[in-house]
Amino acid sequence: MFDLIISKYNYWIYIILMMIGFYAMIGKKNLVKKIIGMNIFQTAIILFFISTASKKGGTLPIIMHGHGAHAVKAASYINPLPHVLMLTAIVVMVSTLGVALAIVIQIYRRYNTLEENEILRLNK
Amino acid sequence: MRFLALIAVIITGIILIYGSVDMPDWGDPHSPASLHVSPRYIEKTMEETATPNMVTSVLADYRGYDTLGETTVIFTAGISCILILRERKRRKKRKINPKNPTNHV
Amino acid sequence: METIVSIRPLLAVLVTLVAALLIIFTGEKHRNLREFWTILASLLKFSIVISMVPFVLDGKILKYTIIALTPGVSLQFRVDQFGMFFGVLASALWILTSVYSIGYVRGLNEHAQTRYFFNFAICLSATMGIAFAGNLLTLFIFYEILTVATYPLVAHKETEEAIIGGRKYLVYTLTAGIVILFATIFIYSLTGSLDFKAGGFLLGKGSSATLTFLFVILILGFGVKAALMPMHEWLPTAMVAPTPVSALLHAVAVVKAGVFGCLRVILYVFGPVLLHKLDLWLILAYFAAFTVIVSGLYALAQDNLKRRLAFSTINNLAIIVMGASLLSPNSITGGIFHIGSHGFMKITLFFVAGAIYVKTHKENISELDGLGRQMPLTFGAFAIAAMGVAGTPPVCGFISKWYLAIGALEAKQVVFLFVLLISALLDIAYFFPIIFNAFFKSPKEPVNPHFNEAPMRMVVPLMITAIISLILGIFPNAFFNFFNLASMAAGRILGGM
Amino acid sequence: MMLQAPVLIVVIPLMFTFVALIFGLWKKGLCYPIVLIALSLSFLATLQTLNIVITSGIIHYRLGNWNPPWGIEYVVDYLNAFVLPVISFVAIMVAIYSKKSVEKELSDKVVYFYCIFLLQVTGFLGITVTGDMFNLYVFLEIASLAGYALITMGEDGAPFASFNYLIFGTIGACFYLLGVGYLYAATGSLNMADLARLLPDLYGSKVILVGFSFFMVGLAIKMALFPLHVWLPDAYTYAPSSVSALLAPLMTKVGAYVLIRVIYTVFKPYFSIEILPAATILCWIAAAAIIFGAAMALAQTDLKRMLTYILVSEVGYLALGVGLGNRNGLTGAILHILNDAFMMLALFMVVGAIMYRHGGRRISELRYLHKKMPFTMAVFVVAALSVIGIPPTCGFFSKWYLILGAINAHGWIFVAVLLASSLLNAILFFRVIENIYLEPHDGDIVENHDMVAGAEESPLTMLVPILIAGAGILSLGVLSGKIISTIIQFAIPAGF
Repeated sequence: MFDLIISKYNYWIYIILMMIGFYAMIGKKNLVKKIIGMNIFQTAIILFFISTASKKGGTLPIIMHGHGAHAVKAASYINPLPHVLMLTAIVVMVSTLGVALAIVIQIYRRYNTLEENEILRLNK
Repeated sequence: MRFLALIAVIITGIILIYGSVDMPDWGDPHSPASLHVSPRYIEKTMEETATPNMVTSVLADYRGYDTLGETTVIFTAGISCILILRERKRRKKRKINPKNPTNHV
Repeated sequence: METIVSIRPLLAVLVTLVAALLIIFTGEKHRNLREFWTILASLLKFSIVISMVPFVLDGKILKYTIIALTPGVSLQFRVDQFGMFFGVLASALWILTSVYSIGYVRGLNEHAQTRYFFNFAICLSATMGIAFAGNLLTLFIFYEILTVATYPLVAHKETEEAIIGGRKYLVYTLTAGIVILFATIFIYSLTGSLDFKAGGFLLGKGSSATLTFLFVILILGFGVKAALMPMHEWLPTAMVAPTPVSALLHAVAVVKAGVFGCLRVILYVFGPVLLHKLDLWLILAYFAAFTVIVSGLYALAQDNLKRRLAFSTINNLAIIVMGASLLSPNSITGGIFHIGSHGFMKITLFFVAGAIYVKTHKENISELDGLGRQMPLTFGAFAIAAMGVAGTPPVCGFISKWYLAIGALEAKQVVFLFVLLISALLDIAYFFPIIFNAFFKSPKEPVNPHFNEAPMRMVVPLMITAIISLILGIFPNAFFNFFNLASMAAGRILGGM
Repeated sequence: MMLQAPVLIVVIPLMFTFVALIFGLWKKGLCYPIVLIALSLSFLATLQTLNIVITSGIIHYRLGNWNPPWGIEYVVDYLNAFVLPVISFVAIMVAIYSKKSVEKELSDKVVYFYCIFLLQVTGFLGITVTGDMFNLYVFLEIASLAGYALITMGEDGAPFASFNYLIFGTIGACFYLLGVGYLYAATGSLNMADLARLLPDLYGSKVILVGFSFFMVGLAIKMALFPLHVWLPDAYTYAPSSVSALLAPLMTKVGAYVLIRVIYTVFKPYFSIEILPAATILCWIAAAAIIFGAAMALAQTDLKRMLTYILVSEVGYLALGVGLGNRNGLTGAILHILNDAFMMLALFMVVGAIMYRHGGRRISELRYLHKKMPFTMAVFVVAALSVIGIPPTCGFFSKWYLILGAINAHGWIFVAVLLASSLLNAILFFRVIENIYLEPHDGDIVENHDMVAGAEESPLTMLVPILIAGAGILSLGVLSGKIISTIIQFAIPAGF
């Protein structure tokens, strides 16, 4: 059991982060807090992906000794694919953040508030 | 509402923890992700793409199409922000709350 | 059984559809042109239908497959004797109704006439589709089109009452449609086919509990439009529709489509053998007999002429179903023939009701005293048709009832002989006072004692239908071997036994 | 050129976005024709793709010429070859339709609107055509971002509705991404075909179970499956008319497509039917969605909002067909993707046209519209009959297969739900039709009737697509047998 907790600690961290973010997204009433929650959520996912890339004994996925010196072994470099995916995902997340903030600005222009309850009240 | 949110979050968390039990250990060099697909990127990157940085070679070559998508996402976001934020010059601002006509952002 | 591929049934359906489009694009501005399309389409349709009669009398079946709808089931027309019988009836009566309708709507200066004629044409298309449908799915498709196309006609007056009548009509018929749909899909999932076959195709295709269940829901489904009690409630309410609508749709197209569907189910889907095996035929016959008696009693209590006719319709439809469910050769013949004979007689009665309404704006039976002297032709026709409905020779109602009675004896079910007798007595009880009072009772308020008929466009059709009723009573085969079609259909069904 | 058809489907609208932007900034009026050209070309490409699939089987298009598990590939089989033309055709119709309403509702933002419009369509097409799980996520986000932006442009409540949609949509997308991550951690692959090959050995693994459930929840949010539909009614009600006409037919259908793809192609059918009770759960949720959607629609006085709830109910049909897990159910679901796209297209375009001419859209305010806009209203009636499921409209045939599938699966409750929903829809729509066509009058109001018929018919650019959609609803019904025998029966995933 203890082994389980230690050997997979990366997952526990990401799960806790994700829960925090997820709660903020659906539980908080302030729109900006929701957005912050969204970012935490997405960061958690990035963490998860990146952690699947790691290999004990692996180094950064950049070939250091130039080419042709010796055959490159897969085990000596960490997995580059999740990094690539997360580069894309980060961009997606930034874009989502941008659009979200733009919408929030628009909401603020109309309602002069960012509290969900008040907006719902004004919307009636 | 907050209570419901909390329950939803806890359920999600429990499911995730349940799933993580079968996950490969952290840094396990024999995890499926390290053995399938990715070795080629590492071992063949010089041969096939002549790029020592594997992240670059995957990003720009093996999965270059994703990167096109990625830039499109940014482009979409950019245009979206323009679309959303551009104010009509002569439009009357519709204020829901006329008592508090503070200047807007 | 020889089959011929022929596009004629499709044409018979399409001609009215095309007419409907022409009508709506001609619109209110060119009334005469619009009415011309109606008349032209009705004549064309009739001649197309008639052109198929010789083949059918030869014992051939005309088939036309349009497109496969689902594996094993196509949108398919298949003209057999039974379908032909219904087709001839509906297309023949449409011509007369068209003429009459034009007189009626112009006489009353109705609103939304284009919509009226448009929906009328769609209804006729659908009816023809029902008559010639080759399988249960095709039948259902046209059945639902008929349902929807009739709705604007029922609610045509757009009064509160008409809208409620329309709603009620929709609720009943759409629910029924859903029930039929379920049964159809169920049968399809059992057999992979839905093609009608004289004598039924379901024998041995499922457990008897399943088949019984299917039969019950199918009869309940089609029974709604056939106004079997207790699903009849919509019909009297729908009498708020303009009279030609009541005439054609509630004497011929809609309710007869329901009965036609019932008979298709009884005779072409389940078939006599299976129904004997499941012991369902007698139950259905009793069910129908119950409707026959009760609706007769109801009719007695009505003062509104059209409502009384509506209950009389319910009564006669149940007689048809009863005849078919007795499953003997003569009862089936009688039942099928009664679809036709009742059609001619009942449309006469509705035409009369409409003519009276257009001329005098009277709808209630108590107001009709003495009107016979003013409108002798109209009431003469009414008398003929009413006598026919009661089963008096020499009107055609007698023929069908005669065969029904013989059929009841053949099936060794004397009870139904008495049911027929009681119903005939009830018919007399609710029709005779009308005729008597119209001719012989002095009116409460003075009416014009001189000859003062409704417009000729209305009187001529009702005279014609009355005369046809008479002729068919004396020479049942006078038109296109009308009677032979019915008896051949019965023979074909029981031949499969 | 023709061999490149699969990628052209996506790349054409994408590249034309830049063209539209540049030329649009120069001359505003050029945007509209450019969009039309782009979508027409893309539509031709989808047709060509469908043609290739029918004549020579599944297309594997390797982007950058890298072999599948390493590079990204487009895989076009019968299923997405069938969905692609639907998407681009609907997009063309909405593009034609949008001219007047965009000029009216978003007069100074036409250029940006059309750019986002094209990107939105690009997103949908990209989701549908790809054979790579992560690539699907990227295009899903393109579509979602464009959707958020488009919805924000609507009426007063739109920004807030759009924000809610953004939060929900992001949760959905993140869950999907988590699902991808779990599958990746367990298998090391992102390619659908590769995953389908690797996964069966791992079906016992908890990672796979969790990954699968995250896919399901994420997609349920994206396709607005009850009870995760909460974002939909507000968002689609307040959105500009041409936006709801684009999103309502497509977003949910694309979601349904991905659902079928994930649970029956990436995972083998027996995984969600036998190993997990996922299909059964989906059925029950779908049944609840059908009833709930229709019931909520009954409570609405606003026509557009009523339609959004009907959309929720239609999503239930799609999910039910998927969940039934037999050939007939899936046939129904796949056919319904096409049929419902047309029905929703017609209905939302009609509502948009009503708003364009009439201003309001409360059901009680629609009297005499059949005089003013006879053709638009005729199409409305046709679409309504189709939603109810009256033959020979196309809605009847999807219902036919769904009921058949439910009978095959002995799901009598689902049969009852499907039948009952027909009745509920009938009540819903005939209430509206009654309001439009039938006015209780006692003679004195008759004078109103002499208003010139068709005087306020929708403008031609709106009317043509509306009429095409209406004609489509009628003809697709009759042609459904043909469509099934040539395409859909091959589109059903292997294993049924």
